[in-house]
Amino acid sequence: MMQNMTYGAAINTAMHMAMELDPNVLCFGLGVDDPKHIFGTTAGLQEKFGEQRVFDMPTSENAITGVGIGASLAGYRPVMTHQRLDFFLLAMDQLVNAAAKWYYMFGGQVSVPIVIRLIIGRGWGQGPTHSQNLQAWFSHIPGLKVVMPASPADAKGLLLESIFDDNPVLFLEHRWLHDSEGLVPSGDYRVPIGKARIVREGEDITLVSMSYMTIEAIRAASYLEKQGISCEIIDLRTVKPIDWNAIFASVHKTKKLIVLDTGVTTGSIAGEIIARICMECFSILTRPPVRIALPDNPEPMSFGLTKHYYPSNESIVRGITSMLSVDHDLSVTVESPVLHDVPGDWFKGPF
Amino acid sequence: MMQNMTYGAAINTAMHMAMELDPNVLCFGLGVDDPKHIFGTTAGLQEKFGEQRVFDMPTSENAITGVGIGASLAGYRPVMTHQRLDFFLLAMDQLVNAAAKWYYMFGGQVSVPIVIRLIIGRGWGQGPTHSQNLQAWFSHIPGLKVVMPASPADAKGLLLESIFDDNPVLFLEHRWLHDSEGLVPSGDYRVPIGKARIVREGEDITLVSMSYMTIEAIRAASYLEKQGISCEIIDLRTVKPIDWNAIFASVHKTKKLIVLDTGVTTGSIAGEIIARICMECFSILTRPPVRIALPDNPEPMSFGLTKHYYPSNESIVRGITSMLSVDHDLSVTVESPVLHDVPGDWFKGPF
Amino acid sequence: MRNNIDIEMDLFYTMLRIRKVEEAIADRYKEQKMRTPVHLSIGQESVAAVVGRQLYHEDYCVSTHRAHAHYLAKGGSLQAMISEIYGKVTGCCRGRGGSMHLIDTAVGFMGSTAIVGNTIPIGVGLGLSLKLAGHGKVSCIFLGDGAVEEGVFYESLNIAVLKKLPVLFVCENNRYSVYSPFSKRQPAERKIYEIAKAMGATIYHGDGYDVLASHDVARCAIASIREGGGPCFLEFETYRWREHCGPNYDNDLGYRTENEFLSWKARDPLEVFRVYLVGKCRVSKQVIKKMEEDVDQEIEVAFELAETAPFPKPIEAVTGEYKSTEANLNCSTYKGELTT
Amino acid sequence: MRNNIDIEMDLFYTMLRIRKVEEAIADRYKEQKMRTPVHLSIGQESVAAVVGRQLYHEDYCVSTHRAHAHYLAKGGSLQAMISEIYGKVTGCCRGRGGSMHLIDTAVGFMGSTAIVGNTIPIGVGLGLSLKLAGHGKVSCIFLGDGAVEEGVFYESLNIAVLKKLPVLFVCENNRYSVYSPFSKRQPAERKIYEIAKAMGATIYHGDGYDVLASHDVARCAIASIREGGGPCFLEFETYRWREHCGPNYDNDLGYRTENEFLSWKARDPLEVFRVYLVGKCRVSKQVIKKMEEDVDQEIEVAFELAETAPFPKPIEAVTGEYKSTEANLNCSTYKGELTT
Ligand SMILES: Cc1ncc(C[n+]2csc(CCOP(=O)(O)OP(=O)(O)O)c2C)c(N)n1
Ligand SMILES: Cc1ncc(C[n+]2csc(CCOP(=O)(O)OP(=O)(O)O)c2C)c(N)n1
Ligand SMILES: [Mg+2]
Ligand SMILES: [Mg+2]
Repeated sequence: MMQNMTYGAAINTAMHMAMELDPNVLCFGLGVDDPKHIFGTTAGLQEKFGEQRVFDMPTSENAITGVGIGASLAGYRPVMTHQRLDFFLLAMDQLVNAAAKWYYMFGGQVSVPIVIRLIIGRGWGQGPTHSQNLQAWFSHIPGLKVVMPASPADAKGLLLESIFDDNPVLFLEHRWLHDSEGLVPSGDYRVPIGKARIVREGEDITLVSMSYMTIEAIRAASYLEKQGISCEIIDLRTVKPIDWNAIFASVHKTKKLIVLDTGVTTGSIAGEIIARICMECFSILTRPPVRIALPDNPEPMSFGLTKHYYPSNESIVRGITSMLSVDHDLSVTVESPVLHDVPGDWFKGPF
Repeated sequence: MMQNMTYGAAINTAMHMAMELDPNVLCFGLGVDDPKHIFGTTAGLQEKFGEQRVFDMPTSENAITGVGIGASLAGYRPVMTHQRLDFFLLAMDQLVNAAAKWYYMFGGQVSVPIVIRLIIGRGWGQGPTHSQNLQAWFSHIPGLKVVMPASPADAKGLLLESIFDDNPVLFLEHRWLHDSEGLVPSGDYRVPIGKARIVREGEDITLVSMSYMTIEAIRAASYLEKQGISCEIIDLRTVKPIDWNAIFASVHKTKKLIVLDTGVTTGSIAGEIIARICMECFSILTRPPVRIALPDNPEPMSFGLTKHYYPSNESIVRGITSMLSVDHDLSVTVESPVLHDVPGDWFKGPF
Repeated sequence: MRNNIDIEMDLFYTMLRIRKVEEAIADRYKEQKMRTPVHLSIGQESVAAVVGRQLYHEDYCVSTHRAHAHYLAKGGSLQAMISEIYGKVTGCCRGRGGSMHLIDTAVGFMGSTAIVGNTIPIGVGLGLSLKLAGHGKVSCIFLGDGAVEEGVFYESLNIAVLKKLPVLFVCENNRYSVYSPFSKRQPAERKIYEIAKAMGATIYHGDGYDVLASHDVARCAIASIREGGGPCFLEFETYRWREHCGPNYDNDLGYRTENEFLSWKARDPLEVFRVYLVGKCRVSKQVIKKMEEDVDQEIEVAFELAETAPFPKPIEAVTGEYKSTEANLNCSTYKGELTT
Repeated sequence: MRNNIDIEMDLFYTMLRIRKVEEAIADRYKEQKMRTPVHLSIGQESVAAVVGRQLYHEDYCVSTHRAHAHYLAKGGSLQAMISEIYGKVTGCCRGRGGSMHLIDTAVGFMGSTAIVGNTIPIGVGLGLSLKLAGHGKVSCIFLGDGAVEEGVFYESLNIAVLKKLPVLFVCENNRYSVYSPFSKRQPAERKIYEIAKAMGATIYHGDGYDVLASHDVARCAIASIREGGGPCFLEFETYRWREHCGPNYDNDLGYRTENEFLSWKARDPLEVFRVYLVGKCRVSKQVIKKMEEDVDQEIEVAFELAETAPFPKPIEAVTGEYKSTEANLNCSTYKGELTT
């Protein structure tokens, strides 16, 4: 059975299900039990599972990560949340020196089955310290898994899978996705970590994307379809480990590759994908691959600057048409919100 | 005038020179004034410049980074040191959310001219929490510069340049380089940030390397020369921003590219270079590019494991000969220390 | 020592001005032209005012996400702040930072950032620079009760105490961190200032709603720092009236009671002080009315300028990450489509 | 309550065994077969012994770079530890961690790591798990005086106090962090335990070289934790005899005086306790001699096994970063040349 729900509600459903399935699942982090419930994602959990399993924490990002690791060594499966990825920079020692390495470094005896939910992307004029997309950092660290669902169904399926995975998993939610809607399978629905999703089959070009960029990719592809260009969209869903076979197969078909990333360009996962495709499918590509990511600049706050900072579906359209050396008819407009700095016209701030 | 000295002594010379040139240069960090002086690099500084400018600090990586930032906002030029990069993971908030962004985020009014010296690479059985090479992390952050000198001369010239650069610079020293020797120009010798060095000209293949991997590259190239293969070695010296023109030029000449990295493979700077070369010199390369970096695994401690974990000059030789599809005569041995886990036979541990 | 009328008028003016600025922001926020999160200081003006009164432009100050009051009390430019919130090129960060990132180096306000605890060690580093220069100046760090949960607070305090730095820590304990009451984050009975004392700082604490007493506390602390007495830690009880982030009231959410709010509001330092000035000090209502009008006028102008100022040029979205040096010419990080 | 002779013999045995193990490592280090940094506990055995004596295998323990003593006192396998230092597959981490990373889950020793302060919150998380399970068990965290400078210590202590977790913090104050004396890092007169007290922990402090008094302290603290009294913080004065890292003495370096060292050595708890046992308790010298021989024999065997054990297979250098699940099959991170 499928149900229409938001991405935020899908996360909430997955949390309820996981906590019901396994009494060792814990949920904690700043504000998980507050009236806003992390954009609704933790609503009802404390009422249902009690203060022992669902609880607020002091503003101590490093220690609470360590607390999660400790609890997980004792058999619990903590799901931690940070309202912005940027705050989690305080916990890199626990993440990298402990969580990521514990299993390997201690000879494979104990693992750290922890899920760390991080909100990435932009809200609304959040500026340089509230909108970073550092998935490339996490994917560079051996021992971590990193998932970046784009759809409500994947959010549910990947969260459940992440919680029951025996390794530390970074679960990255783009702030502009929480209110997006989609059909979500009911019950204990799981999406395997490490498997991409072909969102749309196509012949002319492969677009590899992740998280919110998948939304922009779909907008661009729908628009280009009307122009007679057929795009294949691969939504990575997991960015570490990456589903290379899915990308290889698509590139073999289309022979052209554009990779989209929500992070800044240099050192991006998009770059990693282009590197690996060039190394392994060297003679396949007929055009130089392209990546579309954020410029190598801190994220500005101003309405007047974000427009030029964030790539949009139009950037993707331009990237594709220029790779294919075709003109496109700009009179057919890409469907987007009226203002560039909100996910939808309903968004009124402040956060 | 040139003088023969070790990499560690070259750093020491640069520190003395910088502190003499500018009374605003400070030097602090754990152990800078202790009897070992950070592998000799800070020797004599406190005696000469006093406890006000050269001082030990508590084990508080995050705060001391912030202290450095604060002092730099007031016009000082702090040079901070961490005995291992791994410890500096505690300071990512200060580095990324403050140092890297301050200049941009505050409208270009105040910059953070701080140098952060980090020791990377392996000592001797240091294991997973004492040998990380996270240059890819730093190079992914807009606003940071990252230098990784391989030779004593570059260590001196780049340290001086870094100290007088108005931006935050990560200065990464590979532990296996401190005792290596070379000729170093005397006086106020500077090496520009962002300029690579052609260590060796060659025709058949371009090797792009950094830091300690340049030593292995030179060993491999010397060996292959005897086999009639001519390698061009580009030592990046700065890994952010990268000297793309130097790489482009070399690749246009040799049409073949291998990139070496001291970090783990996925998400490495080596990958970034391969991606960009493939995007911008797409039709130039005649063979799929290759990267030689560490496997996506935490660094093991055991003598029995490090041998198989770290790529060596032999891995490079194999990479080159297989790209060029030539056999090589293994009877001509590559010159290396007797045991694989030390930089030279003189190294006896413990650190 | 009796506070003289100039000081008192000055304190009143500062509080009044902050209040009116914040209320103007709240009122106009719904126009959706300030497209950035705002954390208002309404209810907390007095702490900023009494501390700011004791600081010179040569002293340094850093702050948090909730920085408007501190910025204004330290002498920061109102026009530059409002323009910043509007994202305009005339803003104090040229529109790059927004409400949570304020700076005015001309008056020693060296920056506020939106990461809890982030500016604490930076303030200590500014203090280190003052100690090296040695002129009796002070580096002032504003922080909330939540910031005390960040380890960097202790690391920073230890360094300040160890090196006897001229640093003033001002903790505004407004009992909440977002929607989390104190007792969910720290043992209910424990006192923050007792920890700071055990760490070796000179401490003072007091009711932030008692303006004159708070002012005495700030004066003593800052005087002792200037004389080389080392760091002081001040904790003031205070209260935020509006929602954590945004322009509205939010007592309906249920994380705190309307009664609690009303009990603080009843003691509104601004109104109490107004009554005190008019009554005890015989300041004429005219004088105060004039002051209010001037402030209103100033605010009107600031908003007017902010609204009419241009946004920064598009190129600023993709440049400016490095301070320009020759190395920059060499820099080939990705600059976006704008530059190509 | 008088300590009975069994307990005393046990404490002596534990101290003796740690001392002899550490000395054996020091003696053989020059053979260059233990190719990893070692931080020896010689001089600090008593703290590990008195705390370890009060812990069961069901209790948890975490530790630091200087973990040998804690590991052994908690019941960790000597053979697995020595093999680990030799980098052998029979090591407690299969040779992946080395001296600084020890684990023996069978006895509740959940890990030591080489990053100062790193295991402190992890120990608190283990404490949280015990509280959730609710059986009167304890999570013990060993830390040095240097670790108190890391912010995570305060964050962790706050959480332990706030949530009344069954956590024992054992701070071994050996006055040095590498070559930095206490007064370069923390105000000389300030007491670590006073800070812990202000943070809300129950505290005890004492002379780590007084074995019986220290044992009483550990017993009281752990009993109170088991009864639900919340976290305790113990600080023991102690002293490291050898260099910070490595097998040698290093008083010649000049960061501490030979006299300081000698004054501690003169009070060697092991020798004092031996005299006490033979004298006051009339334990025969034979019994002790036999004990020493047994320990020597055990150590001999442990080194013998370590030396003869194989290194892990090469493939282990490039695999094992994930706990294997189906997702792993899917995993295509770079596996090195060995797997291709
Ligand atoms: C490191 C970090 N963690 C979490 C947050 C989210 N956050 C924003 S403001 C805030 C409240 C901080 O409380 P306090 O320090 O008391 O300041 P107040 O808002 O009460 O002025 C929090 C937790 C953040 N900005 N930074
Ligand atoms: C985060 C971090 N910073 C610095 C170091 C370097 N370091 C290794 S041991 C040590 C000393 C710590 O002192 P203390 O906690 O007192 O332990 P002791 O060595 O005295 O047992 C330091 C600073 C480290 N390992 N980790
Ligand atoms: Mg607060
Ligand atoms: Mg110590």
